[in-house]
Formats: sequence, structure tokens, C-alpha cells
Amino acid sequence: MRRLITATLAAALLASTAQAQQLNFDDPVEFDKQRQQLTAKANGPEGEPWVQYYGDAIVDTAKFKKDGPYTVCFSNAGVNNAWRVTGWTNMQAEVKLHPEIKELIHVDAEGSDDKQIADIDDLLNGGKCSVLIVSPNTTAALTPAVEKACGVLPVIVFDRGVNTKCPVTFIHPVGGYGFGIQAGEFVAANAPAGANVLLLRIIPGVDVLETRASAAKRIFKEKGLNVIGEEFTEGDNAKTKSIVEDYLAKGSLDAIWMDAGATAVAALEAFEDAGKPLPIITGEDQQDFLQKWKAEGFKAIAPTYPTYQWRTPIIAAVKVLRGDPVPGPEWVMPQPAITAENLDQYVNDKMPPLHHAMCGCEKLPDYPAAWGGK
Amino acid sequence: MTQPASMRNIAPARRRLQQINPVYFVLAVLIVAIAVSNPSFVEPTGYMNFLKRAAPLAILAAGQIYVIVSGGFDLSVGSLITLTVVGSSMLLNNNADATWWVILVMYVIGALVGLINGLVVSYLRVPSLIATLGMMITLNGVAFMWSSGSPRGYLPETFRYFGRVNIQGVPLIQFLPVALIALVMVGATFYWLMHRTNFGRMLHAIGDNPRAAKMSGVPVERVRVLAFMVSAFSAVTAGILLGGFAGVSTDVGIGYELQAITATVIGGAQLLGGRGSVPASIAGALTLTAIFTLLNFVGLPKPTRDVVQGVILIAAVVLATYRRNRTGT
Amino acid sequence: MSSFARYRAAWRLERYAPALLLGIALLIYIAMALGLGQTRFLTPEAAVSILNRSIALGMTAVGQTFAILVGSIDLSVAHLISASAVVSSAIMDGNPAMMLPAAFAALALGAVVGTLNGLLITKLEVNPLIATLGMSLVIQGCLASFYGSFKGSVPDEFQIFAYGNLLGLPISLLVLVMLTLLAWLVLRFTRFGSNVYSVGGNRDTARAAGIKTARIVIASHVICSLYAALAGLYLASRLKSGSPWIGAEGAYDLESIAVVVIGGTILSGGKGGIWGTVAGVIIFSLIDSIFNLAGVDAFAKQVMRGIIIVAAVAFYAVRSKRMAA
Amino acid sequence: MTQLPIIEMRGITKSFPGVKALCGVSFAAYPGEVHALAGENGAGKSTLMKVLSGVYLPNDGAIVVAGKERHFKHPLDAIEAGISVIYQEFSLLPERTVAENIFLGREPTRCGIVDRRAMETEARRVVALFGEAQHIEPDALVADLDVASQQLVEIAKAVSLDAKVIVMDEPTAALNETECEALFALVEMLKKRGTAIVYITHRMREITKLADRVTVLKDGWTAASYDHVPTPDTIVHAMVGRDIGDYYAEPATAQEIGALVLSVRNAGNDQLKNISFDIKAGEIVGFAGLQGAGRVALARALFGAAPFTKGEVTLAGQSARFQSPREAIRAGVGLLPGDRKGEALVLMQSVSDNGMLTARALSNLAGHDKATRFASTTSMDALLRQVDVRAGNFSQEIKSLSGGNQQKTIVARWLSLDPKLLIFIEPTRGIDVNAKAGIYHLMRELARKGAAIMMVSSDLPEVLGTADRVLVMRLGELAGEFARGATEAQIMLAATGEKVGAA
Repeated sequence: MRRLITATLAAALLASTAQAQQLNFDDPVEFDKQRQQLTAKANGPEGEPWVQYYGDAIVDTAKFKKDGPYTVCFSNAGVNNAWRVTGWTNMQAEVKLHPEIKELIHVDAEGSDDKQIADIDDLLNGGKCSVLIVSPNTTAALTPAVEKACGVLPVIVFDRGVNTKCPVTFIHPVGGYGFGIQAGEFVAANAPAGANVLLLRIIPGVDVLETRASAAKRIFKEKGLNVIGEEFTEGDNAKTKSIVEDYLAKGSLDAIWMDAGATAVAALEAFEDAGKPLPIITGEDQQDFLQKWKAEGFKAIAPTYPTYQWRTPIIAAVKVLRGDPVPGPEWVMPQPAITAENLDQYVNDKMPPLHHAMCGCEKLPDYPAAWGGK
Repeated sequence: MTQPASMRNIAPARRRLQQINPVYFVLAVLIVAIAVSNPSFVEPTGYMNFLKRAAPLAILAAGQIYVIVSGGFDLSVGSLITLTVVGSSMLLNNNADATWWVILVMYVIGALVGLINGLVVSYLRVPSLIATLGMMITLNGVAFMWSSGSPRGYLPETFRYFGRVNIQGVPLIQFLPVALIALVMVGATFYWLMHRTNFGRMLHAIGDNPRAAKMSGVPVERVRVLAFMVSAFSAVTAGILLGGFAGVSTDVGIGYELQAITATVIGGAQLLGGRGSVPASIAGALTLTAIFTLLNFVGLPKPTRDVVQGVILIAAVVLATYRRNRTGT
Repeated sequence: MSSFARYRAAWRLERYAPALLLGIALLIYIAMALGLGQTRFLTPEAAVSILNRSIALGMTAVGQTFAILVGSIDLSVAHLISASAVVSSAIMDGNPAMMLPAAFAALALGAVVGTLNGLLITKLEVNPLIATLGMSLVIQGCLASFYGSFKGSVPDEFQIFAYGNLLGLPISLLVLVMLTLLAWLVLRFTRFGSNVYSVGGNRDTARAAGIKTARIVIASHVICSLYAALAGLYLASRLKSGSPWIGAEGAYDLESIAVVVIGGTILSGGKGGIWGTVAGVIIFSLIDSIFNLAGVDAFAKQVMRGIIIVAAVAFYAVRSKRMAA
Repeated sequence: MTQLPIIEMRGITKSFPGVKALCGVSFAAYPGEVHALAGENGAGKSTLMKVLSGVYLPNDGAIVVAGKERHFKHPLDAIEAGISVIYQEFSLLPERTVAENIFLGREPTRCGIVDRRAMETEARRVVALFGEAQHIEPDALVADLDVASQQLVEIAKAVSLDAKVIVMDEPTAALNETECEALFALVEMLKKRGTAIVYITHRMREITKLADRVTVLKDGWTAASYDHVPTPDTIVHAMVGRDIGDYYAEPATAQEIGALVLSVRNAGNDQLKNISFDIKAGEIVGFAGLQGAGRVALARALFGAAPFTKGEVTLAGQSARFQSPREAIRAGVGLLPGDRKGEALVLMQSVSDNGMLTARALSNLAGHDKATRFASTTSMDALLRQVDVRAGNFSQEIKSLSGGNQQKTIVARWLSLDPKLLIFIEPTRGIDVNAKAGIYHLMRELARKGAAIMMVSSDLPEVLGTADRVLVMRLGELAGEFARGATEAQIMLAATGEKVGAA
């Protein structure tokens, strides 16, 4: 009996604290800011979005000036998905453009916060690094480790951020709301009012994905679209296909909105296999999706979370070590979407299916072989 | 003479009913429940899609039961599925002509993996849980190394045929998924091998009591190695179907090892060996898939599905233990 | 055989095998550091940093040792770690005053999970793999439905646990050492410890000797879960907040089992000990460091890891006459 | 005696699925007395003691301790009531030390810390009670001890418990003469302290020497109960229930003994040395000796389970130093192990599957399981009926059969292969009397059909009654050969190498 009471108490505890804690992923201010940035004109050379930036906040880096050659250290959250593989290849190629970089030390946290904290510690203890680049596995968890590193050497953070302003700069594209807005507005513009939209999400709880979803839902609500479901696919093709099949069995689907496009082709195949016309769909810049889009010509948009952002930290690192100013403390770069109009620029059947087309890598050394292309 | 009186008095029909594995009743109930909650399920598209989707797990469970009956576990099947899909995409690179030899290469790799698992367990005496855990980690690494992190080739339609295509114009049922044909063929072969050959009996014997089996002349090591090879064969087959169903991705196989073991347990298999059936394991896999489908139709979120799967897993074992204790066997 | 020989405690290789493996790993590490001219990886600070890599794994593995020694196994630790981290950080929510209640809640959660595991295994006779796997799914599900993401935050005072130093050593490492010593004391010097070995060695014999075997199994699972809950608290402190996937992300379930068996504790129970597990944890950290030193990429690292786990266990198993399955 | 019994068991009934092991058995133990419990293997002695020690819950009956009825739900209850049992199959943990085993589950503690010094001191003290010759270090691992020393640890465990009742289940089975004498002295000492001793044995000499009362069990019933020690003949009659004469089968006649089947010359391995002997077709050769004398090792060596490393072995003229059981079986050797549950039966499988096991093992793996090269399910059914396996049907799990029927199934397993040499180890262990006679006759029948039979048994009367020739082993060597008609005394002498006054 006593055990029972304890168990009930623990469950109640779980439930009550859960109620009290809801992080805010639906921030109208941030939503409007990102909506503006999407259409704003970025500073920097045209056609090279990886060095472009919004706004004019610049940080002085004279105090980091140092003679070369440099050892660049990179604590990577992981190379556990195709997006990160493309990005990591970009970064390695970018290093080749900078003879002043003697060595790139890369430690892979294999998707574990705990390991990444230890990795950063190791890099600091190693004492070889001229600069530290961090792609944090999660924002909150890596904050203390990054704070510690800031005290020792210049730190550049990109992709996901950290909850501290101590890094020299934080490089990232417009953001989750922007992605959600691009995809959401496309669906809203093309689907009739009251159309059935299925939201396919990867997993709950990841901040960048949550903001994408909240932005889209806000738009769908404004437009009066009927969101008939919000399902989590875990990025798994088979699960995605099964989920869509089940929805098709239950009724009609007009549009599919995805918070990440990795499994877009699987979702489309469910329609094909059921003998239904392809829906309006939002994907991402993965080659398999772009090629299918080109071949079938359905209504689609591919907002991107561009992998060219992996080039920027290296560029920034060299600037910082030379003492040149860089955009900061936030370096917000453009986040273009692929549309039917510019699709042809990005489709390339020589590239592997999971290659992310918005890589800005076409002129980098060893392209396309290093990216797996022919 | 040794039969308790109560057993003798039960009418034959009822006794036979008691002997039927409860997994079949559970499956039947679930199917009815799905049909009620979603009437379109009784149409060919409904149930055929269901079977097509369940086929890889069912085949995997039918292979896993070989290792379970022999007294071990095979945790490496999930990674082997991943390796099959990634490896095929690397070798094929959208070249349809290569389909057949690539499939052959995959089966050779599978046979090798099963062989190594079996040899490590038999001759190095490493518990299968650890041996196949090591293999799982290793194969995952191999798949990633091979593809440098993301697969670099497409799977041509000839390869995807097995997992994706429905043969149209079949009388009565309109269409027939190739995956279902694969399931029936593999299921029938595995059933025969497990329940109609000396090998199957040897498998039960070594899982039941390896020392007695050895002393009775059973080639324990050879049988055990073969069990792991059958399991690996099923994993490659499941990989081909999954790759066909959903295309290239790097994490296709994740979690399948535990699902396959769960399916065999729901099918009444005795962990640590000696008892288990291929059809019941397939039924276990269908049951598991049916539960997920039903929860999906009812609209329960994934967290609830995890809880339900956990509870069902434990309940299946409790029920089996209870039945065994009650019948005194 | 007709007269009693004078039997003394014989020297047995198995007893020193973990130390031997550890020695080999250490040698490779030192050789690599010297070979690469990276002597600063041989300083005491480097040693501390290597040990500091595996605090959470160490805590979990010490607990797992109890479960395995008693002849059981616990696959639910990974998600329990997440649950403990999330619950504690949600309760604290940045408020230093809530530190004790939060820690207490996490430990209570661990105790409940451990008790349930133990009851399932002893009273309902569910195979421990299945029981704890089922429990793991249930925790995962509950966690995901109550908490989608990072929850709460840990006050700075609590972060001392993970980041503070005492006498020049990280507090977390000192805590791990204390927890390990405690576990060793319990196993070596208490009747309960002896009973854990007895029940793991042969449950029937233990029962016949008057040991309440069910209680021992349940208590071992409670200890295992408590250590996992502590690992969760540590991770909450280290990550500043609890994430519902932190346990699964570190694969603490399978890793802790691997570490325990690499340390020479046999999977069927009754033989082995805490120091073997400690050796196993350090070996794992060393492997990590060696790979980092050598610049091996993560994928090759995985391949080697898998092979090392099997090879280490084969090292013990091949000499035993037991048939494996 | 006017004293009250320390414990009294009244009308104990215990049944297992398929078997009724005890039927209304009553039993009492008085302080300062040795109560001998006699009976054939399988008579229910061990089951009775397991009920007494709380391992089994009886289906019916009562246990009264010091005038109060008790229900032992757990062995702990029995231990707390002052009952301590030394089991026949050892209940030691091989990976723990001697001291740890002696104090299993009741380690002395000081402030919650196990007092190892006290444990070792007490262990040393108890072991010292056995005399100077028996010296075991308390910190030795049990796995490192030989069988006799392990037995000693068992006894030490019970003695150190200071129990009011100590049950000894065939404690001398593994002991030599000196050790036996030490044990008897120990028993006398315990008696003087007022301990009640329940002494299970089937050796008449020990009963005559030690006992104050005797109870004889047979097939789960109390066959006889005496407040004094009757003559050995009376006890034996009560145990066996019929005359020895028709219990065993007829010996082989000169004509029935045929060609040489097995020939062993100077064979040995780490447990055996310099073994040479022959067995002819139609002959049953018994192997006697103390536990650990090498009889089982010899059987396992012949069968390839623990192969010879030197010497020559031929089977029907062919070289036959087998490296695995499978090789031996292929060449025509069969073995019925003494540990039936551990080494012969696959308990979850059916009677039929157990019978077919070896026939299937030797056949093509992909072949049909119902019709192998050696047997089909139909022919196996016939065989099972022929050896008189009694089961509801042959597709039921063998677990639910009695020991005798299980053993007969194993006999049928080998019959299907028509072996040239069949090795029986403890063929009647745990089998009831009627089934025993059946096994003896089966063995003889097999021999008549031309098989050579090797029988290893610790049951001396059984060896003498069944074998045509008896070989005695001691310390891994052959120590004597006796033709039919030898006495137990002669054989014990050869087995122990000492002067013995066996019953």
C-alpha cells in the first residue's frame, strides 16, 4: 500500500510539474522579425549568401589577432544525418581555401550533450586550438561549456545557439519561424480555404522544429485551413509512408506540410501507391525530393536550412584570428527557399539522393566527388 | 496414469481450444477493432497495406525466433537492415541491371554476419546478448563508414519492386503486394525448417538443454551457427523490403531488433530457449503492427503507444507464465 | 582425493583480468600519446579529464553491477536517467530552495521504478530483460507525454555538482568515487552484499540457505535505479536542465551493461564486482580518448567499439567451461 | 523415551504434476538421538526432507515443532525453527569462499558490517572439529575443493548453525574410511549435545552403528518404523518389499557372451591413468568405486565428452578414441548420464521428441523430422511401448513423467540406434522400485541382443546383482576385478584400499 501511495505521488509530481512548464515556441515578435528578414536585403556580395548578413552589427576582433598558421578546433554535435554530412563536407572543403589554417581538429560528440561537454573540455586542455567552433547538440546543455571556453579563446557558434552572448559571433540563417513562414504561406496561397493539411513533424520538443510548426500553424489558422493531424515521423521513411497511407485510408488530403523535408519523398510515394494525385507539399533541398519534384511537377516549395552555413564559421574564424571585424554578436544569413521558378538551378541528378542542394559548394575544391556526386 | 483427473474430463473441443496460442485470438480481436474504428480497413487497400507494412517485421520475427528458440538473442538485426539498405544503395547507384547481384551480395554479407555471430557465441562462449550487441554497434559503424554518413546512391525500381509494388488485377483481392508474397514464402520456408525438419528439433533441443543436446549427439555449435544465419537471412530480407517500401535512409533499422524480440514474446516464445513457433511469431508481429495501427486510428499519440507496447510486452509474458503454471507443464 | 589436501585460496587469472585489460588500454594510450608527442595528455589534469568523461556512465554502471550480480539485468536505466534529469530540473526550475525536494523526487522516482522492476521479476516471474524493457517503454512514454522538451532549469548552486572543484578535483568525480566506494562496501562488507552474490550464484541454493531471494532481487533493482537516478541528477546539473532524451542519447542502458561485463562480471550473475566495473568504465573512457588522440572518425570508432566489447568478453568467457547461448 | 520430539511430521502428502512423491508420511526426531531414514532411491526420503526444510510446501499434513504446529513457507522459517539440512546434491556456491558458504545468508555482522574475522575464526573452529587430517582454509574458493572437501563444508555449515535438528542426506557417499570415522565421531558429539539427527542412508553398517530409531520409506509410503534398530535383513526387506532374487535379471550364460566389443589399453587423461580392460558383446560390466574414483570420468572419456589423451581404445576392432560424444555415437556408443535432468532430457519437449533426439541428431539436418534414417515417429512409439514408458500420450511434455518413465525414454532413444556399447551411469537414481526392476531387465535384454554394457553405479547391491563382472576403480585407476558373486566387503576393500567391515 505504501508503495502504491509513493507511486501515485510520483506520478502526480510528474504531471503537476509538466503543467507548470511550457516553453514558449510561439513568439509573435520573433515571428514578425523573421518574416521581415526573409524579404530584406542582406549585406555582402551577391550570390554568396554564406558571407552575407542582415543588419549592421559588427564586432571588433582586434584583441584576438594572432599570427598564423592557425589550428582551428571544431566541436561537432554529430554527423548523424544527411544534412550534417553535407555541411561537414562543406566545412572541410572551405578549410582547403585557407592556407593559413594548418590543422582542423574535429571532435564528434555523436549526438550526446554529455560527450560534447567533455569534448570541449578536452580541446581546451589540449591547448592547441587557436579558435573554437561549436555546433551545439542542444542549446541549453552546451551553454556552460561554451561560457568556459570563451574565457580561454575566441569561440564561434553556429547552427543551434547557446544561451550566452560570450561567443564572438553566432552564425545562423533566419530561423525556424522563417522556415515555417515560407512553407506555411506557400500552402496557404495554393490550397483552397478549408483544405485538409497534414503536418508531418520529426520529433516534438526540439526548439527549431517547434518554431517552424508554430509559425505554420499560425498561418494556417489565419487562412482557415483544416489541420487534420500533426504526426511525428522520427525522420523515418517507412513510418512517414505508413502514416500518410493511414490518413489516405481515412479521407482526403490536400496538402502536406513538413517541418523537415527528409522524408518528403516517402510521403509522396504513399499517394502514388494509393493511386491518388500528388498533394501540395513542402519539402526541403534534399536532391531526391527536388528530382521527384522536377519529374512529376507537383505543387511544392522547398524552404531550406542551408548547409552553406557550415562554410561561414571557417571564414569567420580566419577573420577573427586576423583581427578583422565580423558581423556579430549574431550573424544572421539569408535562408532562401527553392521554388518552381528556381528549381532547375538546384536539381542535379549527378548528386546523391540525400545531398542538400543549398550547399553553396559548387565552386569548392573536390566538388562533386567529396559530396558523393559523379 | 500420470494425467490428472481434471485434464481427462475436459471435452476434447475445449481442450483443443486451450491449446491454441492466445496470440491468434488477440490478433483477431485487434483486427475486428481496427475494422470497426476504420471501416475502409476491410477493403483490399486497407488490409493489404496493413500486411505490406507488417511484412518486414513479420519476416524479422520469423527469423529471430530461431535464435530465441536456440536460447539466445539476436540484437544485430536492426543494424543489418540498415547495412542492407545503405549497402544496396551504395552498390546499386540507380543501376537497375545490378539489382540481382547486389541482392546476392547482401545475402552473402548477411550469411557472414550470422556466421560470425554464431561462431563468437559457440566457440568464444560470449553470451549472445553481448556478442550481437557488439555486432549491432559494429555494423552500424560499417554502414556509416561505407556511405561516409549518408548513402550515395538511389535504389532503382527493380530493387524497390519487392517492398513497394502491388501486383494489380488479382481476382477477389484486386491487388497483391509483392512484400506479402515474400512474407508467405519466407514464412512457409521458415515454418517447414522449424517445425518439419531435424534442424528445427535440434534447435529446440539446444535451447532447452544444451548439455543434454551435446550428450545426445546434437552438433550444438553447427545448429547454433545456423540459427544465427537464419536470423541474419531474415534481416537482409526485411532490409530489402524496407528499402523497397520507403527508399534510402540511414536509420531504417533502428529499434527493429527489440520489436522483433517483442513480437516473438507476444507469440508465446520462451526466452532463453526451448519453445517457440514461427507462425505464432509472425502473428506476434502482426499483433504488434495491429496495435500500432489501431492506436493510430484512434488517434493516440506516440508516447501512449510506447506505454501500451511496454505494458503489452510485460502482460504477454505474465500471461504465458500463468498459463504454463496452470497447466502444470 | 582420498584425503583432504591443504586448500588455500588459489591464484586465479579471472580476478586480475579486468586490471590486465585496463593495463593494456592504459599502455596503448600512453604509447599513443608519446608516439604523437602529445605528452600533455599524460598529466594528472588529463587523467582527471579522462575520468570526468564518464561520470554518468560510471554511476549507472555501478548500479547496473548490482542488477547483473544478482542474476538480473536492467534495460530501463537510460530512460530513468532522462526521467530523473527532467523531473529534478522541472522541480528546481532555477530556484535553489527546491534543490533538495528535487533531488528527493528524483531518487523517489528511482526507488519506485526499481521496486516495480523487482516486483515484476520476482512476483510475476517476468524475464528481467522483458520486464525492464517494458518498463523502459513505459517511462519513455510517460516522459514524452508529460514533457516534450527541455524542462526547467537548474540553479547555479546545483551546477556545482557537475562543475565545481574541491581540493583540485571535480566534485562530480569525488561523488562518483564515494558512490563507488559505498557500493563496494555494501557488496563486500554487508550481509546484503553477500546475499546479492549468493542469489546471483544460485537462486535455489540461496533460498535453501534461508535467504529471502525476492527481497534481495528487488533491493538490487532499487539500488540500480537509485544510481541511475543519481546519474540523471548529475546530467541535469551538467546540462543545466533536464532533457527527455539525455539517457537514450548516451545509450546508458546498453553501454552500462557492456561496461559491467567488460569488467568481468558474468551476465548470469554471482561473480564479479565493483572494481571490475570501474576498470570497465575507465577502459571505455580511455578508448574514447585514444580515438580522439588518433583522430579516428566516429564511424570507425563505432566499429572498433563493437569489436572491443566482444573481444573483452570473449577474453573472460573462452576459459570458462560454461556453454553460452 | 518419554521425551517430547523436537520435530514431528504428521501425515505429510506431497505430489508433483504426474507423480505422488509422499503419501501420509509421519516422522519424528528426538533430542540426542539419531533417527535413520532408510529407503531406496526415489522412495521419497529427499522429498520428505525438503518438506521439512521448507523448500517444498506439503499438500497435506502438519509439521509440529516443540509442540507447536508450524507452516514453513520459506526455508528461512525452517532454519529459524532450528532445522538444518545437508543436501545430497551440494548447495554450495562454487565462486564463494569456504567461510562465505558456511555462513551463507547469516553472516555475522558488527554494526552492519560483515565480520570477516569472526566468520573465518568460526569456520576454522568448525572445520577443526573434523580432526587434524581435514584442513581447509576458510578463504579457499569452493570451486577449488574436491568433492569430499565440499561435503565437509556442507556439514560444517550445518554444525555451525547449531541447529536443533540436523538432517544428513547420505553424508558418507563421497567420504573415505577415515573421513567416515571422523563424521561418525562428529555425529556422536552432536548427539551428546542434544541435537536430533536425521540420518538418511541405505548403508546398513551406518544404521547399525549410529541409529537409535529407524524409519523405512518405500514409494512415498512409510513402509516400517522402529523404535529400535532391527536387523539389516528386516530393514532391507522393508526397503525392497520383495526378495532380491527376482529383482535383478538373470546373469549372462557362457554362450551369451560373444566377441570382443570394447578394448581399452593404457588409456588416460588428467583424471584417469593407465586404464586397460575389455568388454565383450552380451556382457554387463559393473564399475564400482567411491565418488570421485574416476568411474564417471572413464565413462565420459569413452563417450568422448572428456576424451582420453593417451592410450588405445578400439571398438569392434576400429580405433575409438573419440573426441566428442557425436563421434562416439556415430561409431555405436550410447551413454545414459547419471544427471538425467542436466545431461539427458530436454524437458520442454515431448516424450517422443526426447526419444527421437539422437536419431534426428545423426540424420540430415534438413531431413524430415518424422522419418529419420534411424527411426520414425511410428517406430519410436513402438519402442517406447516396448520399454514400457507409461504416459498419457507420447506428445506430452516429458517434464510431467516420473523418473522411471523418463529413464526408459532415454533407453528407447539409444535402442533406436542399436548401439554396440551402451554406458549406463547411475541408471536407477531417483527411480521407484518397480521401474528399477524394469531397467535391470531392459539392460539384460539389450545385452542378450549383443550389446556390450558398461554400468557405473554407486549402489553396490545393484552392481553386484546386475553385472556379470565388476571392475573397481580407485584414484583414477582400475583397482580390482571381480567375477560375479563377489561380496560388498571385497569390493569396498578394493575401492578404499583399506580394511573395511562393510555390511
